[in-house]
Amino acid sequence: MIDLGPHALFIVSAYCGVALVVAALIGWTLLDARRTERRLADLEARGIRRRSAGPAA
Amino acid sequence: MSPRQVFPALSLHAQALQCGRGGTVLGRPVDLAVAPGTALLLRGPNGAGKTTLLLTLAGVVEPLEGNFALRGWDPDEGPVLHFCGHRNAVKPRLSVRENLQFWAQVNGGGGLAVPQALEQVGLDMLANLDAGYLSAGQGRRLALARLLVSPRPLWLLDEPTAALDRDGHALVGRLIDGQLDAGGLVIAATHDAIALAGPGRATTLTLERAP
Amino acid sequence: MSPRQVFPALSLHAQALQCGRGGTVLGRPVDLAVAPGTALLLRGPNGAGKTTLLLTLAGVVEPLEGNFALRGWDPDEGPVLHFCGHRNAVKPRLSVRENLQFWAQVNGGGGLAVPQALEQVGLDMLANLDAGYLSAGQGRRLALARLLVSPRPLWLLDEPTAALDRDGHALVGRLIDGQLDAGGLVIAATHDAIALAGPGRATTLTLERAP
Amino acid sequence: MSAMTVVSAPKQRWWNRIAHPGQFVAWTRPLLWPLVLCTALLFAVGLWFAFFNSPQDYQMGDTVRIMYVHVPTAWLSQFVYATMAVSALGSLVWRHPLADVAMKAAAPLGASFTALALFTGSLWGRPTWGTFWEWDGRMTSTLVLLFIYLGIIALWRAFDDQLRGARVIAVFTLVGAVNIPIIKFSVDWWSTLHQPASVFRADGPRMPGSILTPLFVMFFAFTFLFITLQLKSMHTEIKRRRVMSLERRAVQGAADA
Amino acid sequence: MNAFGATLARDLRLALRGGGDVLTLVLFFVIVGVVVPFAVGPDQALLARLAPGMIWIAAFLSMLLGLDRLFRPDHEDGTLLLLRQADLPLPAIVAAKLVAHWLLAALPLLLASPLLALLLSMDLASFWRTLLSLAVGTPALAAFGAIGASITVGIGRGGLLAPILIAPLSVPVLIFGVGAIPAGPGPDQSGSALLFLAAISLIACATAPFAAALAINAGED
Amino acid sequence: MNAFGATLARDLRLALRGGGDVLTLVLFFVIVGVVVPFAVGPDQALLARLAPGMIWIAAFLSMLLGLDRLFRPDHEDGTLLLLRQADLPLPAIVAAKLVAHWLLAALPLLLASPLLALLLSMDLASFWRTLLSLAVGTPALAAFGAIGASITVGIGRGGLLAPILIAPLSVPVLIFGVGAIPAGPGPDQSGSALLFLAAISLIACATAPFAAALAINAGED
Ligand code: HEM
Ligand SMILES: Nc1ncnc2c1ncn2[C@@H]1O[C@H](COP(=O)(O)OP(=O)(O)OP(=O)(O)O)[C@@H](O)[C@H]1O
Ligand SMILES: Nc1ncnc2c1ncn2[C@@H]1O[C@H](COP(=O)(O)OP(=O)(O)OP(=O)(O)O)[C@@H](O)[C@H]1O
Ligand SMILES: [Mg+2]
Ligand SMILES: [Mg+2]
Repeated sequence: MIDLGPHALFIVSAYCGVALVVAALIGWTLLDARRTERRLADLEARGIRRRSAGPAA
Repeated sequence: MSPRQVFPALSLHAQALQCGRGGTVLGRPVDLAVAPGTALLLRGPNGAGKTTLLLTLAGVVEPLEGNFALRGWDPDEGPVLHFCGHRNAVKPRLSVRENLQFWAQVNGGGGLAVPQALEQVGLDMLANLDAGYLSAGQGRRLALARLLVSPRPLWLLDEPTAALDRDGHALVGRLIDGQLDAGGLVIAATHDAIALAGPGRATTLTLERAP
Repeated sequence: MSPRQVFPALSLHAQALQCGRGGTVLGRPVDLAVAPGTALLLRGPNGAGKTTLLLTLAGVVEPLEGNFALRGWDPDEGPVLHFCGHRNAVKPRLSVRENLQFWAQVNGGGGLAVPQALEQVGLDMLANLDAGYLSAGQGRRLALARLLVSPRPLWLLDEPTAALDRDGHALVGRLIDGQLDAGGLVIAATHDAIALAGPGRATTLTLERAP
Repeated sequence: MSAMTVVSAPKQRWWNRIAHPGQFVAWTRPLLWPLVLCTALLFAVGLWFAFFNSPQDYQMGDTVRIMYVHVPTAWLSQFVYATMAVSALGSLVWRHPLADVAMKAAAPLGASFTALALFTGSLWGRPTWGTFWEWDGRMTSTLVLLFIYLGIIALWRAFDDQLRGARVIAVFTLVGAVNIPIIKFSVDWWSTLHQPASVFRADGPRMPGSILTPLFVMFFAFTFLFITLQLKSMHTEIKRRRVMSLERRAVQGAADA
Repeated sequence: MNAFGATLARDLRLALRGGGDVLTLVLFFVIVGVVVPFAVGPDQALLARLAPGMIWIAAFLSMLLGLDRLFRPDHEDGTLLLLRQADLPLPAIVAAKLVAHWLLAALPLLLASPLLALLLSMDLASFWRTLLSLAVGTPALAAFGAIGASITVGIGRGGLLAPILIAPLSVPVLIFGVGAIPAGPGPDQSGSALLFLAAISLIACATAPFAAALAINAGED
Repeated sequence: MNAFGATLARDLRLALRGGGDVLTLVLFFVIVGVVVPFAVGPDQALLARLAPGMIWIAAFLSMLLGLDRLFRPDHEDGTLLLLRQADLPLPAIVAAKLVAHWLLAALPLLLASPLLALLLSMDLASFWRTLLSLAVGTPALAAFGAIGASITVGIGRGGLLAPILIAPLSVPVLIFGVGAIPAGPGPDQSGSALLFLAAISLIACATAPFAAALAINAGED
């Protein structure tokens, strides 16, 4: 790693903060996707379909 | 009352109109055809979607599927309908007369004068009372008076007889008869019997709860 | 349902009770005597003072003249009555179940459990729905469910059948019958017919508008 | 038939079939992995440049390296809003469900990037200007932008009928879009009035290439990150709507049973 | 009287009969003037320098306070639903309500501002200037407020949301409003600020009724 | 859960539902802090000096904003009428609502105040002092607000009375609240101001539920 000079703390915390937020953003996006997919699968497993998909109600 | 044609011949048609709230489908699709001078009574259990159907016809709620059209009315002529819902739109702090006057001005008037309309619904003695003091039935009567001060061809009434006494039930019958005589259309959701002048004036549509 | 005495024998008596609003006298003075296990139905035209009489009995409006008393109830035992008025006291944003649960906790519970009460009034399927979405009749049913979760000897009902469908009318009859069976008292203002189990269970008092 | 108005449920027209939510998910799903790879690659290259292959600034020293995260996030904070505004237009004029979805998915992303721009900016400000926060025009207007984003997010959460909500929020987004330039302008004008414009600013064009390269790479990296996340969130949102309507049907189905 | 006038008259009448609302706003406005000297200390010169800003803040916040009353009562008792079927197009009705809102929420502040100026030891010249800038700028605040109120009216849980949405959008009004009051030495740009303020007010008032009507039609039921 | 807890929980739940309102309250408070520099100008020293007053005004305003929701919605949908027949005496229910009001309208402000302190360049010492004075003083504001709200509801159309009654009570709270924050040079009387503030809060919170219940019971329905 190169020497970041006297303000290393600021630089490192800036990059760390960005990394943290980006990671949280990605994590949240994936988590949300996973959760929604699970709920969808759950519902379909229970035999609930959309009108057009299922036999006429 | 003898029939007198006042409104242009107007009819309401709906094909496979599916109503719903917030994406929730309510009941089955309905087909409607309401001819000039006739009434349609909506019936059905609580939560069947009567209010929702009326709101859809009023253009407030979007239909989920299907469509409806009002034949014989040019949108440029101005608003075509009166909606009379569960909420009376009566302002406390204004007197009964001021309330009605406001609606006469905002809806364009052209019908009965305010004092006459109040007399019709039996509120003439209370014209100067603060409308916030009205009893439930009196508030309803004031809401009905609004229909009289500005004539419009289509009335959408949601439980017009709610909170009314026996006399009030007869009043609603008379008001609807008057509107039909003038060639107007009435669509009313109701749990009570509404007695109209002729037997063939009204058809009934019973909504069911979702299948 | 077989009669089973649950409440202490309680009766309501009023002598020359003159009700009024804001100093305005409404109708004539009334004398009341409601025995345990019986209902009193208030009838009369809009604005006759039915709601005012109920509010007077609930202790909210002060009588102008005369007095009334509840015999057989010690005020220290806590509140004696349920009031069910024109307004449903249903909170949007809380689910149907949460609404009822709140009232069970605040009024002390001791009656039906919340799910059972909801089933009684036909709302069990909507328990998780935001109560703000209820239709007019469904909201009324929720208000009636409140009477079931905390038993109280005296019910003051103001147009309990308002906005209810045919099924709902029967429900109100059943609820009142249950309360009378338990030895309670019911005073209900209504414009509709209410069918009770026995013919002698209810007396009717017709209020007139002020002369 | 003389005059009549037909009110009907919104129809899917032929030309927006590829933008039909279901179709959209189907044809954009294969794009996701390439986008992820692209983003990762760009970040790797960009970070390498940023730390190992770029010089110190003659005036700011190593703190110039903050720029490689600051400027891209600041740019995205505005770009995302523009995306939202275009979607809002689509949602109001064409009533397209996909526009609603895009609008909703972008809001939290935009808010995050704006927060990051503020965060990195104030960390940069401390060594260069000596304070974390200065009521400077750019900083201030970015802060205001953050509040607008948060307001939009709060609105989305407050509406539970998402269809109804979408059009209302679209109105607000567009009002905001018109207003943001005014805010920017007014804030610039305001701070120059009260305090001398003495703060140092590196002008883009005058930057040496050795700084520009990592800046551009990082810039594309963040933009691709946004596109990837936006696409994924849109897929999720489309699925969520399906879930919600199915759940409602489930409740109704139970009601008959 | 036509529909526009009727709506305007009704809103005014309702507010004046209820009484409290107008007074609350004025009281809040004046309270700001009472509290600030305590925070700043008895330094008259400083107070006078702060005064324009404080008056604008007070006006800004008071107008946020009254926002919820613009459409919500009408929504809750069903009036708004019927107004959508009125003879007059909804934007015109919104415009009438906007005028009423200004008369009820801003005009009293203008009338009360001499009191505030006194409390904050303002001199006469800058008081007049403040009054002018308030008169020119408050319509924009009212217009933005109407947009915020219309957006939140359909939300059952929306009460506090409108101020949040509107406050960031109103920042330029505040900046130009304060800028339109000449502040001591230095080059005087207050004239151009006043012009900008007037432009914002004009544009906001011209478009707000349409935006608000759009939001009401889309969100209310 | 008993009736007190149920009422408290219900009020909190109603306010927090959907998640939007926590964010909303905090945002509102912060926005007030953000808006002040626009009015006053970006002079850090001046801002720091104004900060305590501004924070108190922001707190007062937020609490005023929430006041209308204390009893009015319950009154309008008939809940308040039924609460008068509850198992719990009305003053206890009012007390529960008062606690909920403080938790919803004041606590978020305490939590958000560091942000505001940062934006207004406050130093650490006076920030702590501000936090303390807010914590001690806001209960009094909530209590006086509850009295005012109950009177408004009880009288029905008597909105006029509430602000008149509340203003003379709340202004001292604001003044002592600001006074409890040591302000630069001069003799420091902040200690005694804090004591006064605590005394006002105690008395107000002890009596407000009874006064408010009385006012509600006096209302006809
Ligand atoms: C919280 C503080 C700050 C905020 C909110 C902020 C915000 C912004 C914004 C909105 C842009 C424009 C991006 C674009 O559209 O291209 C920008 C660019 C830039 N900022 Fe910042 N900034 C902050 C602090 C700083 C500091 C402390 C410095 C350096 C000393 C700095 C240096 C730059 C540079 C070099 C650019 C790109 C060149 C240009 O567009 O002029 N910023 N910043
Ligand atoms: N946002 C929503 N999500 C889910 N269900 C909803 C929503 N809004 C309303 N509903 C449901 O839709 C139905 C509304 O029906 P509507 O008000 O049209 O009934 P109605 O026939 O008028 O009944 P009533 O006779 O009681 O007035 C109710 O069952 C209600 O629970
Ligand atoms: N403050 C007041 N001053 C004068 N009259 C009043 C006041 N408050 C109510 N009233 C009148 O008192 C009567 C109230 O009657 P109440 O509400 O008890 O009627 P009701 O029998 O319940 O009627 P409904 O069947 O319509 O519900 C109405 O005629 C109303 O106009
Ligand atoms: Mg209905
Ligand atoms: Mg009644």
